[in-house]
Amino acid sequence: MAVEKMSIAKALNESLRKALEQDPKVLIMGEDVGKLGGVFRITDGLQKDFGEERVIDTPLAESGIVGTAIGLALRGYRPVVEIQFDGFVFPAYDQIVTQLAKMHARALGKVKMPVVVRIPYAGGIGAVEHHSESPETLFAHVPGLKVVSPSNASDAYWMLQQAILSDDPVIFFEPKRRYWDKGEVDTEAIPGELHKARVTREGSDITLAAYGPMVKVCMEAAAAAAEEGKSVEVVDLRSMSPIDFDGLQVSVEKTRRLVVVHEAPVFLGTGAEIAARITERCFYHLEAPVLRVGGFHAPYPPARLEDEYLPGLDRVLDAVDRSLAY
Amino acid sequence: MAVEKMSIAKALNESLRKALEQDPKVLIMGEDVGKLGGVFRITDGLQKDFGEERVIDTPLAESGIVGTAIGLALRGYRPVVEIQFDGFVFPAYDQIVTQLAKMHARALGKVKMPVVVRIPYAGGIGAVEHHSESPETLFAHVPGLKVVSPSNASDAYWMLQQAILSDDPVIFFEPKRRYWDKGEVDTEAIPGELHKARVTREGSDITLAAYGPMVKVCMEAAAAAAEEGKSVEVVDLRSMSPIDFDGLQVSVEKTRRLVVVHEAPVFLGTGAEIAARITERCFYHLEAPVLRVGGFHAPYPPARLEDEYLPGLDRVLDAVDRSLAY
Amino acid sequence: MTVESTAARKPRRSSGTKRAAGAASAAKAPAAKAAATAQNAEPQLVQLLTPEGERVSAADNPDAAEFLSFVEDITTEDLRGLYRDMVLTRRFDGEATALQRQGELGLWASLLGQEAAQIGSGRALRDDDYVFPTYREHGVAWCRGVDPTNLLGMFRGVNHGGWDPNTNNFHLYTIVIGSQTLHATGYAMGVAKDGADSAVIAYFGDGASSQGDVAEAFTFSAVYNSPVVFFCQNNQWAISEPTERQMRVPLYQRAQGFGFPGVRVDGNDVLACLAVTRWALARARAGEGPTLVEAFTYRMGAHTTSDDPTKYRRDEETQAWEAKDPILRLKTYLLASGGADEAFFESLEAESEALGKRVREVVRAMPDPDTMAIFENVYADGHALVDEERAQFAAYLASFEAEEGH
Amino acid sequence: MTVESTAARKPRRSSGTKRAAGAASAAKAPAAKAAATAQNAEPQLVQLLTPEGERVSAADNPDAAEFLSFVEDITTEDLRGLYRDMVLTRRFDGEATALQRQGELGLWASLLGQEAAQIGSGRALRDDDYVFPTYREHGVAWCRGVDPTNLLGMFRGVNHGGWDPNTNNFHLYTIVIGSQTLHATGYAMGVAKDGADSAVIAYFGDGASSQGDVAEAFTFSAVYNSPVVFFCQNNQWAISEPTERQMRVPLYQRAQGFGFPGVRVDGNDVLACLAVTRWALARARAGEGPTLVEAFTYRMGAHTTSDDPTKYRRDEETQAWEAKDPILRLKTYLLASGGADEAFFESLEAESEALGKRVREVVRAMPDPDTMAIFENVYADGHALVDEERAQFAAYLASFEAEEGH
Ligand SMILES: Cc1ncc(C[n+]2csc(CCOP(=O)(O)OP(=O)(O)O)c2C)c(N)n1
Ligand SMILES: Cc1ncc(C[n+]2csc(CCOP(=O)(O)OP(=O)(O)O)c2C)c(N)n1
Ligand SMILES: [Mg+2]
Ligand SMILES: [Mg+2]
Repeated sequence: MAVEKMSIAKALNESLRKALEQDPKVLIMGEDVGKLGGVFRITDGLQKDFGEERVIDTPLAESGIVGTAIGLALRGYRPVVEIQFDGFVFPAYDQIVTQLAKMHARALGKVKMPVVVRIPYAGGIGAVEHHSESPETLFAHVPGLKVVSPSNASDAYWMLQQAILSDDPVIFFEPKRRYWDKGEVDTEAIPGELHKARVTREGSDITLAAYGPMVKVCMEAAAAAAEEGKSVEVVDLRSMSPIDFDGLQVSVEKTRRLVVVHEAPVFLGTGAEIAARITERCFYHLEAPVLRVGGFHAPYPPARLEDEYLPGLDRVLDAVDRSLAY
Repeated sequence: MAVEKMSIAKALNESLRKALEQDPKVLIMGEDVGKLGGVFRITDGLQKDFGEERVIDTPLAESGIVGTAIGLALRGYRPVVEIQFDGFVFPAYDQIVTQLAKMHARALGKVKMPVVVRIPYAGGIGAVEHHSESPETLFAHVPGLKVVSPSNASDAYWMLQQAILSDDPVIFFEPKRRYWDKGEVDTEAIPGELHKARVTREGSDITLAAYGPMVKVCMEAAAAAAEEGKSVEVVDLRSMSPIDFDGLQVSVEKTRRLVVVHEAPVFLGTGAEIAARITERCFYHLEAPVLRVGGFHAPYPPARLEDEYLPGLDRVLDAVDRSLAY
Repeated sequence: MTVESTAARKPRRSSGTKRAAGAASAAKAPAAKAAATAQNAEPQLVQLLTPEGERVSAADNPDAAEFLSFVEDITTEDLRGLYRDMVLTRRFDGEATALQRQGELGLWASLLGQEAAQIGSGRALRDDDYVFPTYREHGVAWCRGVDPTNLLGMFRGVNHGGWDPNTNNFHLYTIVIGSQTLHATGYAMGVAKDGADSAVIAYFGDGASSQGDVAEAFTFSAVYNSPVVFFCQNNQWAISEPTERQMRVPLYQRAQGFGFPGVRVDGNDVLACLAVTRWALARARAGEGPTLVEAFTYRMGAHTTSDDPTKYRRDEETQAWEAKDPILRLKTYLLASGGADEAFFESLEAESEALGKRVREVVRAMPDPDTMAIFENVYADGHALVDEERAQFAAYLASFEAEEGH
Repeated sequence: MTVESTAARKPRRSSGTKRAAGAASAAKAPAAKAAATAQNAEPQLVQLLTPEGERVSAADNPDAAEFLSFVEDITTEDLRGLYRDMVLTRRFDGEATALQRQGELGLWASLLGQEAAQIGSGRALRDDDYVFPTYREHGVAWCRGVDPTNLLGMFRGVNHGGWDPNTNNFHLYTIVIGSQTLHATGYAMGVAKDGADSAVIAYFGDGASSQGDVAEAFTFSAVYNSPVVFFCQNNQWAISEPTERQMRVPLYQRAQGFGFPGVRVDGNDVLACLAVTRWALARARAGEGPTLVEAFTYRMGAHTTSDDPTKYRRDEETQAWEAKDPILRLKTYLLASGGADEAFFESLEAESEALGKRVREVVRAMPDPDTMAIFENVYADGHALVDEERAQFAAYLASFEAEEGH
């Protein structure tokens, strides 16, 4: 295969398969990743083909999963860890923040931590509590971690490849409600840089910046705005640590207006940093304050309310209008 | 006693004593809080006077400490938990984020979570790894938690009283390097609101906003700037969740410039949210972008480097100058 | 049916001989036995009613004998009551599964096969005891008097927990695996502080046993000698993972290493579950601290309605467990012993039907919450940011109404 | 001294009979014994050298007999070597304490009293084994060949870990209690995957035993049957908290509930620590999985130089443990048995002096790191934000130089 249309889920599966094939040190670890292939089937078939020594069903203990992955990395392995849902990463938080993120620095560079932590995240699937959260701030704020999130199948495939190849720990957020969205994947293309943003739609009046599940919403909003004669540029940030401020700055200097969209709560969401830094970089260019659309300062609500809670087309367009009104 | 000069450490000790006296449901829990009185002696003498049933040395397990505190709160107690150092709160992070923060909402208001988590935080004491961190973003971003930090003895005394009286979980960050700073405490005064900012020095050219250990640095910077003829207003935010944006806005609308100072890394530090929101609120008032002075995107360095790492007088004054240069 | 009378709340430990009704004075003996049991590599299973529906006598099984005293008071009427509980619980559970298929619920976690473990333990409790469930304790909720339709709110997606925990001393369902064992321990610490003689029970699964929180709960409860029963339903599976992925030796043995007894009970034997839980609760009340009960049972259905167990387990295994069905064996016994007649079963069937109907009706009528509920109960004492966002969002929503009004 | 020869790395498990040098074929027997031991409430202490300096024979103590075979090969010269290790370690430790008082170190965590536990276990290791220490394993570091002055960097505040872990297979000190037990388990999983017959040892304290991470390490290593030895130095205190705040029964018993053996050894008996660790390592190499060793010892000094133990413990307790001093008892034995003469002790004293002098000199000459080191090694592959901040900070610093240059 070279170019093939596939879902994000399938692209991730293929990417893991390729990594397992190419490097015997790559391991998959997590709850139910074996026979079941993970609750989202991202690891489907991998244990069958690569065996229990490489695709490892772990005890139900996230701290244990990440803690042993660190040990395996110290032994020269490259573990790709699956956390079953966003809300279940917290038992592993201590190992991630105090150990995984700091080991390389603590060792003055003498050891590397090539560990990928895959987390299906964000909402929109009608799930019960703890299954719809967007905790990216809680990782992006932590020095030593890298944080990324693909929005489409091609990025899913390539960004996961790059994350696994990285010698740094990467928190890999997968937009679970987009798992079944399809797109073309060129498995022989030379990918762009992992931490660079990409303009996914050009425009001149205002920039929308998003990542993961919200890119699609922003693209739809841009299309809707176009019908009203507004030219909206959409930037897929792709990486939340580092954030490609250079790339974003180019867009904002052109459009002079920016709205950042994410599912995570606005308060101290990644949009806060983007607003602060872009304002500093583009102070004399901005016609309006950077606006943010995101979750409220409230626990992710029960499923029947999530459509209202989640930033949707209307809320994004409302922010576009408010920005343009300045 | 009514007005007395005491250290922040003593004020916290007195405040805990008063809470234990006034409400038999108040409990103190933590590692070494009993006979030792805590590694910083904040609970000194309390077990002796209130017994082992009220001042409880716990097993060495932070998740267990917070998890059992939640259970005690469900039984009607008001636990005040001590985490020994900032860097050791992470094993408890899951219980704090998924349980403590959400229990009230999960129960549709039927249960309350009057738990205070005291954390000696931030640097400047020449300590080894994990003993100097400022993780406030990781709590302030989480809906359901309240986050505060006193900067002086009077606030230490009263804010802790108010935190213990609150029916919500409060993360109470204590500026450990200021523990021995003295100030007057009026134990009979009627305190201001817990989550309101306070102008600690009036000025007209620029506002410095800080909390906890950085208020003192900002006050010194303001004094130094005054000698150069610059009139600096200092706002002690006191609360990181919620942040008193109304209060801060008043100051910024007057001075038209703002620099936020904290020890935590700048990237997604509380300054990011403050910059984003104040810019939105004061877009037409600001003469300069909101600037931020804080930690770097790097693990807290070894002690011999902390003086360079920590925002000090010079770095604050540099930011003041940069802001005024716009 | 009152398997256990609700004793008034009395100061705890004021008398070492105080015992709950029905809890004979043998609390010490089984503890010793349990410890002895825990030392064998081959697990001993406390069983009082065989899969064939025969009651085990002291002569048959000296191990069981020690626990028999805890169900001496159980009358035939009580047995019919336990049977009824199991049947209605299963019916409710089946109804919920059906409602999920019909799109009325987003998800359901079935207890199919675990009725005896839940009803047996649930009926051992006094009203003043406190329960910390996982997300699967529908049978225990039933015993506590929680209206079963209240359980459905979170699975429908209208709330995260639809009952007041303090009304029935039944805490909200906890989804983060293992967390509630610490809450139970803390609650039990509070019970002890209050000098009450209530006990606390924490439910958890075989998978949960791997979580650090559960070990910490064992440590805290052991160190503070807290009146808590750790009740593990070992249903053999944690989603797709068999118990061998969680442990190398039977779980009940773990307790001993923390300094308290552990017992393995036939989790499909409602009588044995009742007896063993009563014993464990009696220990708690008597100030003897925590106990671990491992109810050896089986998850007959999928993990949840989202799960497909054919991916990871063999039909034969499930079929083998069908022969150990908890309801069937009690029915066999009741029929053989003349403890119940056809009329009983028929009227129970009618009661089941009525319950099913009510559940359907209540669920279908369950309204979606008001949008602004997003902002409710985030804080008890309010929060400026929530107020600000609530007002902004209300204004935003109103702007559409205004437009539509045009 | 080579207590244990360094075997070449060989594929693991290729032969069930493969044993490390000095590890007799009795690996199985003590395991059974340990399990049996674990069942007694009264802990059995494996002791091969009494506090009075007498060697325990198989006749004296059948329990100890099983472990004696693991030190059959130990010569008098080896014993002198162990003695030397302990003396030099103590001297280094004392020197570090003094340096802290002089302001050269910010903090020091003394191992005083724990020399036998550390040297005994440390000398049981092969070069290809891997060690995961806490922050107090200065004696183990010594055995691994880590230059002791390297340990001082983090306590002086010039780094967070001053050695390359892979040079001596000695991981960095870990301060967050219990975390390293999981790293050790993961590392051991990797060793097994590689088919190597190396083993891994994880050190931790009595306080650490309460952390969930340690329980998870037990679970993972049991489930994957990983070649890891959990070596707990139970020094009776976790800062101010006695072991009763952490556990209700002796810790070594905990292992059994996770499905592997646990043994309590006299932690002040270097020979017993050597034997028991060798036994546990042999189990690991033979594919028998994890073992818990509880070395029963005592923290003679303060928790760290910041601590004041008079606030919480009685002098009498400390004095009682002085009588069990690990160094003294070996000296008594060496003297009584003619294993060492005055010349040996004198030359060792001179060696100690030299070590102390070198440590002082190296520490005092230890330079502060360059300011820009703040930005080094945050990432292996770089990070745009770090680059940006580094450049900004450099420019900021340069602005002063520019001004000063004026
Ligand atoms: C901390 C955490 N990790 C993962 C999950 C996802 N999850 C939900 S149920 C489950 C299996 C639980 O197994 P067990 O404890 O045996 O209980 P059972 O479902 O069999 O009743 C898992 C992995 C979770 N809810 N919480
Ligand atoms: C997670 C965590 N919590 C708290 C601390 C603070 N602390 C450092 S050492 C210590 C006591 C450790 O006791 P133990 O495990 O017995 O080891 P010892 O110091 O006796 O060698 C504590 C509480 C820490 N380092 N990490
Ligand atoms: Mg299960
Ligand atoms: Mg200790």
